[in-house]
Amino acid sequence: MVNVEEIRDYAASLLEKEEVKAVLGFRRGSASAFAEPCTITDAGEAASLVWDPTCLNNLALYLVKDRKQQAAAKTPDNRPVGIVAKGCDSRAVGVLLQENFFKREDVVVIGVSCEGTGVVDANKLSDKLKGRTASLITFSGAGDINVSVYGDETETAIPAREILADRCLECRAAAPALHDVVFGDTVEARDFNEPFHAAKEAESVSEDERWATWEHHFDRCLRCFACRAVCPMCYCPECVVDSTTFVVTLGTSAEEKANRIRWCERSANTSESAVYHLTRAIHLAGRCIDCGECERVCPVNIPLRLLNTKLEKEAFEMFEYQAGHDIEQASLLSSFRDEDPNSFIR
Amino acid sequence: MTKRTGVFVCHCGKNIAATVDVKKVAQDLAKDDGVVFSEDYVYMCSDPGQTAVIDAIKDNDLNGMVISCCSPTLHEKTFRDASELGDLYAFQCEIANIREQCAWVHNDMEVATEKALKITRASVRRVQHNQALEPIGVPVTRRALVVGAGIAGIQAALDLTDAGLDVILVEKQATIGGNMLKLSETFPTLDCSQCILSPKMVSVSKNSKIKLMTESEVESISGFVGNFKVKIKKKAEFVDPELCKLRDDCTPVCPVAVPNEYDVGLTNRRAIHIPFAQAIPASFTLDEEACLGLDPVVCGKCEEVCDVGAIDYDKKPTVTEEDIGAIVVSTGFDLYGMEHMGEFGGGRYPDVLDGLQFERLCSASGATEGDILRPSDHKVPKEVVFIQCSGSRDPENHCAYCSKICCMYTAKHATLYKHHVPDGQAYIFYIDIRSGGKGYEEFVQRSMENDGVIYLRGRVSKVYEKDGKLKVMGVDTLAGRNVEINADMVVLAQAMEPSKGTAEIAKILKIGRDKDGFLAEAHPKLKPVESVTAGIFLAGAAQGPKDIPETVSQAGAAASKVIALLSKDQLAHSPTVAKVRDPYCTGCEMCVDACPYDAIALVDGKAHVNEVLCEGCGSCAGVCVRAAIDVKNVTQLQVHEMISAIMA
Amino acid sequence: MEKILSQEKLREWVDMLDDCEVYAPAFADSVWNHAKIEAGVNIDLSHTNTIGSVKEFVFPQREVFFRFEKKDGVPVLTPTLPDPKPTVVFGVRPCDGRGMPRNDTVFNKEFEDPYYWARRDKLTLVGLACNQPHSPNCFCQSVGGSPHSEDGLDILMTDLGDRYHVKGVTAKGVEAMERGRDAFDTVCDGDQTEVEKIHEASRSHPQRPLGNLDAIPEAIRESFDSPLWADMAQHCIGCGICTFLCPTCHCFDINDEVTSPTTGEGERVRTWDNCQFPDFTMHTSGHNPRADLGSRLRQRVSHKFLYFVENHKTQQCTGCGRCITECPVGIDIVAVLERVSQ
Amino acid sequence: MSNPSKVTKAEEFEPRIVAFLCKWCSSAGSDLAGVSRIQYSANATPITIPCSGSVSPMFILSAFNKGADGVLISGCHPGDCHYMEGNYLARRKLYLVKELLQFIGLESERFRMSWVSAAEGAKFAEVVDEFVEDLRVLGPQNRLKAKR
Amino acid sequence: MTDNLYLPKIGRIVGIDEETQGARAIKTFKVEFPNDDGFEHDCGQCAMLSMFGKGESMISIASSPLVKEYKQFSIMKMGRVTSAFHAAKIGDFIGIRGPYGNQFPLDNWKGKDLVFIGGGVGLAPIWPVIQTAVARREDFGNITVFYGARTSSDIMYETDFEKLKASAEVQLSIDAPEEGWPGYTGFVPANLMDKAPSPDNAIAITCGPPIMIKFVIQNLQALGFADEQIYTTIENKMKCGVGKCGRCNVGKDYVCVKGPVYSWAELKSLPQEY
Repeated sequence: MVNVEEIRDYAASLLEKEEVKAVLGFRRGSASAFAEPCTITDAGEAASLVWDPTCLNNLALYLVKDRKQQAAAKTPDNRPVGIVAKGCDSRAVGVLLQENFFKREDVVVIGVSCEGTGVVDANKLSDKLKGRTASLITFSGAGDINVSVYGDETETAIPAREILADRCLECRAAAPALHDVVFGDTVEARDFNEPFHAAKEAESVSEDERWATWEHHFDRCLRCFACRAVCPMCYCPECVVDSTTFVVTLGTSAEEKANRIRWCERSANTSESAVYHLTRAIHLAGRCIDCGECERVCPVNIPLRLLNTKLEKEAFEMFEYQAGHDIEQASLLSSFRDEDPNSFIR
Repeated sequence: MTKRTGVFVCHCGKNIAATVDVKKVAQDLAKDDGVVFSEDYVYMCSDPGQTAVIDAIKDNDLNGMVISCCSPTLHEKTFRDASELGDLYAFQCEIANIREQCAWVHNDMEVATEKALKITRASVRRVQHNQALEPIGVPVTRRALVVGAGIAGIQAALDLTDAGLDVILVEKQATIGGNMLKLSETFPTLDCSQCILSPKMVSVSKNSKIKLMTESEVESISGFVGNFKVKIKKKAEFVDPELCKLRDDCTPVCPVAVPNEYDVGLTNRRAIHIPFAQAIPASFTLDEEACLGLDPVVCGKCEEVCDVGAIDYDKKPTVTEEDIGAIVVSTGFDLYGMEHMGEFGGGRYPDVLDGLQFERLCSASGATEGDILRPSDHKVPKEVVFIQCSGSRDPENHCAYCSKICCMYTAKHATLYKHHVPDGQAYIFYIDIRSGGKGYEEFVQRSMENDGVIYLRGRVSKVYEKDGKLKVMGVDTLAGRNVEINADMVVLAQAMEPSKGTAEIAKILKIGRDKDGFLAEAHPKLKPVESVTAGIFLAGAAQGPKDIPETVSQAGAAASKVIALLSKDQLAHSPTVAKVRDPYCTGCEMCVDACPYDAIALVDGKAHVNEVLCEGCGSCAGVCVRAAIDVKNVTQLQVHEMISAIMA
Repeated sequence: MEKILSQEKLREWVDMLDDCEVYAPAFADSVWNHAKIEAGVNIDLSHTNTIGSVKEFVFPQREVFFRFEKKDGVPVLTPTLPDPKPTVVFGVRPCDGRGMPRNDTVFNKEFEDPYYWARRDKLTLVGLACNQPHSPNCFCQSVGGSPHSEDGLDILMTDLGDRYHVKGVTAKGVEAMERGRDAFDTVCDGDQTEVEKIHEASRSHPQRPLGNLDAIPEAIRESFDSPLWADMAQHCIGCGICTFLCPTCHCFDINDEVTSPTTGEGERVRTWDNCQFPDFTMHTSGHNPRADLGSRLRQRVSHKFLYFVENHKTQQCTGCGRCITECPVGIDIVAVLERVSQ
Repeated sequence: MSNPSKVTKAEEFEPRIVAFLCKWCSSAGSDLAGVSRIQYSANATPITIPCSGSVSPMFILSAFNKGADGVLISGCHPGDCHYMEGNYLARRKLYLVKELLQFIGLESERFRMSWVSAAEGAKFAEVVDEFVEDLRVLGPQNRLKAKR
Repeated sequence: MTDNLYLPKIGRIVGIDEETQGARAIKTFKVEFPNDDGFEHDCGQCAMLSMFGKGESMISIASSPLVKEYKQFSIMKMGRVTSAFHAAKIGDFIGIRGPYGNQFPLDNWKGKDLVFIGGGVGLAPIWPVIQTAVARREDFGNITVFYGARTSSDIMYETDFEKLKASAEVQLSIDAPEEGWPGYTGFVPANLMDKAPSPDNAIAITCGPPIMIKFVIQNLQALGFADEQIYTTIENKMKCGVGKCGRCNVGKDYVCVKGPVYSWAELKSLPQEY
């Protein structure tokens, strides 16, 4: 059982000893019952850190943001940053290290094991509450999650597995493998779902049903780009599909600007959104560590995680590749084996 | 920059114009953005055609040119050179292939024209984003590798050294010389094969510029034209050629006897042996497979008797890596196996022989010292039947192609037979006689008129043994009757096929093979000695059936190609190499891992391309999720443009 | 006009609007959103606020302005003004209703937007008063609205448990009620007082406070150069959720979408865009007047609570709370205003 | 063998295929088909690229977005890549693309990959003809096509 | 139907002048309305120009309102649309809608001295004012035109400048020394200080690169010009041109409607977001 006090003390000591310039963690916010990200730079603030099943965010995103800010800064502050990381979050750090985005010494991973549970899935909760907002979400410790609804303060206990995020139910590494310190026990036997359960279910239906589903979803996409903005792996200076950040340096010629490839249009059509989402999926192949952020932040609840886990499933089953597990390995797409599948080719 | 693109659509006589409305293609493209010139012409590759290209560029101040014609493998260079004469950069000229990939494979004018338009339009959109590139200069290794030391390889090697080049001559067998060694006399002059080959073999062994590696094979190759790195594996050299005094003390004591490949199995040899008296290198050699086991405990007799101590069972195979500028592949042929010729009793009856075996019977250096005797009972055969096209020109059961030399060597065999056995009778079953070549036809006529060889036009249906004779059942289509001959010996003019291992070497060197398994030339007419891979050339029967003079001339041709290539102190390396867009690169190293040539490395956290090592394969561009790397003139933008041009 | 409509008659009324496209809230994909009502489907008005606001009906995410093509070298333009069926949207929350007049102002002014008005003129909004706030992030009253505001609505319905009180606010609304005449009953005094009681009760629920609205513009103006903005935007991911879901955000982009590069055919298209995207204000030169997240958060807040007030004497925010509830990292415009006001 | 000329446009749907051919094997193979005058469907328009390994998934998505009924990618047989490894990289990458496209319900027949060597002119023709046949059965590709 | 404000009129390019070469090349285009549906404009106003398939770009109208037969635009090659313009030929068709934005209050300046200070392509927006002022010469006092370019070959409207000298004082400058250059060598603000025009009853109108404007205004203030006597124009990314799309929004203003012309007094009240 994770004792949040330990996390606070550790964070505080890191700041006191000036081993880090800041610690990325979670705190209670004003906006909802879910925890919100925070960046504490003063040991005193450590007391505000929380840890519970509402700590959804993958804070590795802010490691990326910090690196980018420092790279752009006139006087960069490249001191290490501490980060409270779940199993999946630590794998994100792993991929970023594998891709040389920063160095191991730049980050202090304060690992937290999800132990027997994980985090709450806002959509599953919303289904339970038929769209009403939870005002309080707490972990009972007895495999239940207590929820009370805004406007009706009575607490109801919901079995954890009913509202835990799919990725947590399918998680095989609830304890961060990559860490400087880890709190909570490594729980091996998690009698939840088999790996890739949701993706397997999604692919089990007929082709037409699959398309019906995804047409429905692509059609609803708002192109708010929250999925991309929240993804720690989407750190490209300029996205190849419908970027909202353009790389323009003094050396950028008018031709280069004029010739930016428009693989898809800004229009939120089924077709254009399909190109956008499929590109994201394939560009995350072997890089997605299943933190589920893309799916969580989607305002219209497109099950984006499925696209990524489908590919991670193939990577695992066909190529024995797991994203974020080995910092030294060559990336999925830039390596191959003679025994890779060949039968699909004429 | 304002795009000023020119388009030429070639009729290629009727080759393209017959199925593609070339005028329409040219006219439609004239309307496209940036196209300021678009015309069709009957033969673009002709002199007036090329002049038209040059003029069009100058008159219209073009900054891009598309020639819509045949495959770029044929005339890309032609038109890029022409473009340069028009003061356009060669790499601003692109070829649209509307012949091989359109006109020749479709027959509906409307449909083919539509497709030709798309193909050409795609090239136009591509060329409009081409950079004006200039070739990259790379140093050359002035050293050639010749694979296979038959007459072709020997000739090529000697020619190369005449030009002052160093040569590595690799031969799988224990001696050089190849199939020609086995021949007795050669048509049409009937001069002795060994008498003309041996001097060349000796000059190879005496030539300081030739590094001869027998019992060796090419294991792997890397690099590119002018700068190959080749790994060569040499079998363990159990007998040291330097020490061996050729005293032949060893063979008598060797307990193992195996068929002698040099005599095509007509005689046996020992495990330790010398291929034949005049072998080069002149040394005994130990057949690892046949030997009882390289282990003194088991046998070790030869080592005991060799008082110069030339034998060492502990020798291991060696692999050496050599820097090579260019390669000649001359791996020769084998005869189509007798076991396939069941209907003719091939492989079943000792007196049914293939052409090479008969050569050994006729040869003074052969088992019978030149007396033609039946292998079965060493009697002189009185009636000999020669069957041509045995295994050739028979798509259903055997090889589809004509082996080209059988007509001539069969006539030679029959003639030689008559010279050895004047009272004997030679019959030749043939489909037709192909005797193109200096003095060839006369030679065939002589065999009929002077030596009374009986030519029977027709096929043999069956050969079987009956009371000590070989019954040959055939038809004489001219006389229109069945023929039945009781022969003492039957000689099958077996088809030629690529030597065993041709497939492997082709794979290792990444050169193509044709449908019959012979090495593929880059172009059937215009590049007969070039392989599809730059810097690798072909000589001899490995490329297709041919006789000695042809082989020798092709070897000379290949050699001169290599000489021309290596005479430059720098080679032009294609400038269509990968280019990193620095601001987009995050240094994730995916391209570094993907690059097959180790041409990419991180420099200050960004990918950096070594242009000389880069072959422009685009594996890097294929894996970069940020599109931060591109192959020049095949950029993602250009492919995007081509896709939209096609789908428009 | 005021009427009473019993729960079970609602469907009857809707069916009488058969020449209109009728939308009502439906719960799908774990959210409430507007859904087209096909005949026979029952309507569930137990909804919290829909994820998308009603602005989508007048300002769709994609609007084709015109098609262009080349005829013998000369461009030919074909405008594509929409001509929608009359559209009735049920269950519109008063906060969304209040967004509409603000959008009207933007798309009217001296430059009238024909595409907007082609849709707007055919749109009838049937509101549903909020008997209690459905989210802790509701703050309609704090921005001068109310849970039963009629502003921008054509009809306001109030849930009386077994029946609805239905009030025609505009001519359009009254007309819609006329068409469903037979479904309605007349209002008796009891109903009237009950409605008032419910409305009063709904106002009494605590909401996120904004303090003195009138003081906010000045507070923002003074905080322009304050480090507060960067600090409050520290965890902003720069996505478009807050603005895309906002009932009053109206910023857009215009692009040419080429369908055939060879014939030069294509469409000029308006799509939603928003001030939180880095490229929104970026000049082609690369210079970006609002280069960082702080300045972009400041722009969003300033536009709603300062600039719009300066130009139109009212906030461009109706307190629907979507931007707070849906923000992936908990950025809370009310909290932001609180800090700015301090 | 289905040459479009054999049918009038009216009665049969003509699929539009974008075919990415590697320069060394498949493009040479289709050249050989030409030299051998093997007749095959004109529905596939070739784009010659250096190597199947240089194919970006974007090419495929873009082709479907622009209305391709089928996308063919053809390279050298495993072990025969002119660039040694390109086709192995392509195989892994395009396997994932294929899986992804199937996952979202694009008809699996629409994306095809083949190994065609410089000596396999006949095979190239077969691959194209088979593809065209299969696509005829499927009809037009409307799932990923931009609707404008 | 009310006229569709997003629907461009068709224009035809009837003249192209290459003003400057290089990476930031400038070309000046004369545009006619083949359908005779042209519009009137005032000094300082802009128009939204289309290259169909590429998009739109807001460009200030560089010809004087007095010129009716065509409109003139000087366009620097920057991105998608402007590159398309630079690739265009005489006779090509474009889209054009407008006029947009406010104007220089020329009528309020009767009897005053006018000091124009332009740099690079920044001459274009103030050029129509210069032309009009010269055409109504008697309405104004001294007219001085400061203009600076990187090199002598980068000077815009060269021939027109010759004509201009008849009715106005022209002060040309180039950044770096050149053989036989008659004018001033150095940056525009320095040239301004060098000639030191009097602020009395004068109006200064400046446009150019942001950095130039910054120093010109400092120097004008040093010369005694009041904020109300200084006018300039600002540019921001624009898409709709009619105050809706939000891009050009600075403070309470949509520059496309309230701008681009501002007195320094007005500009100071706006946030520095341009």
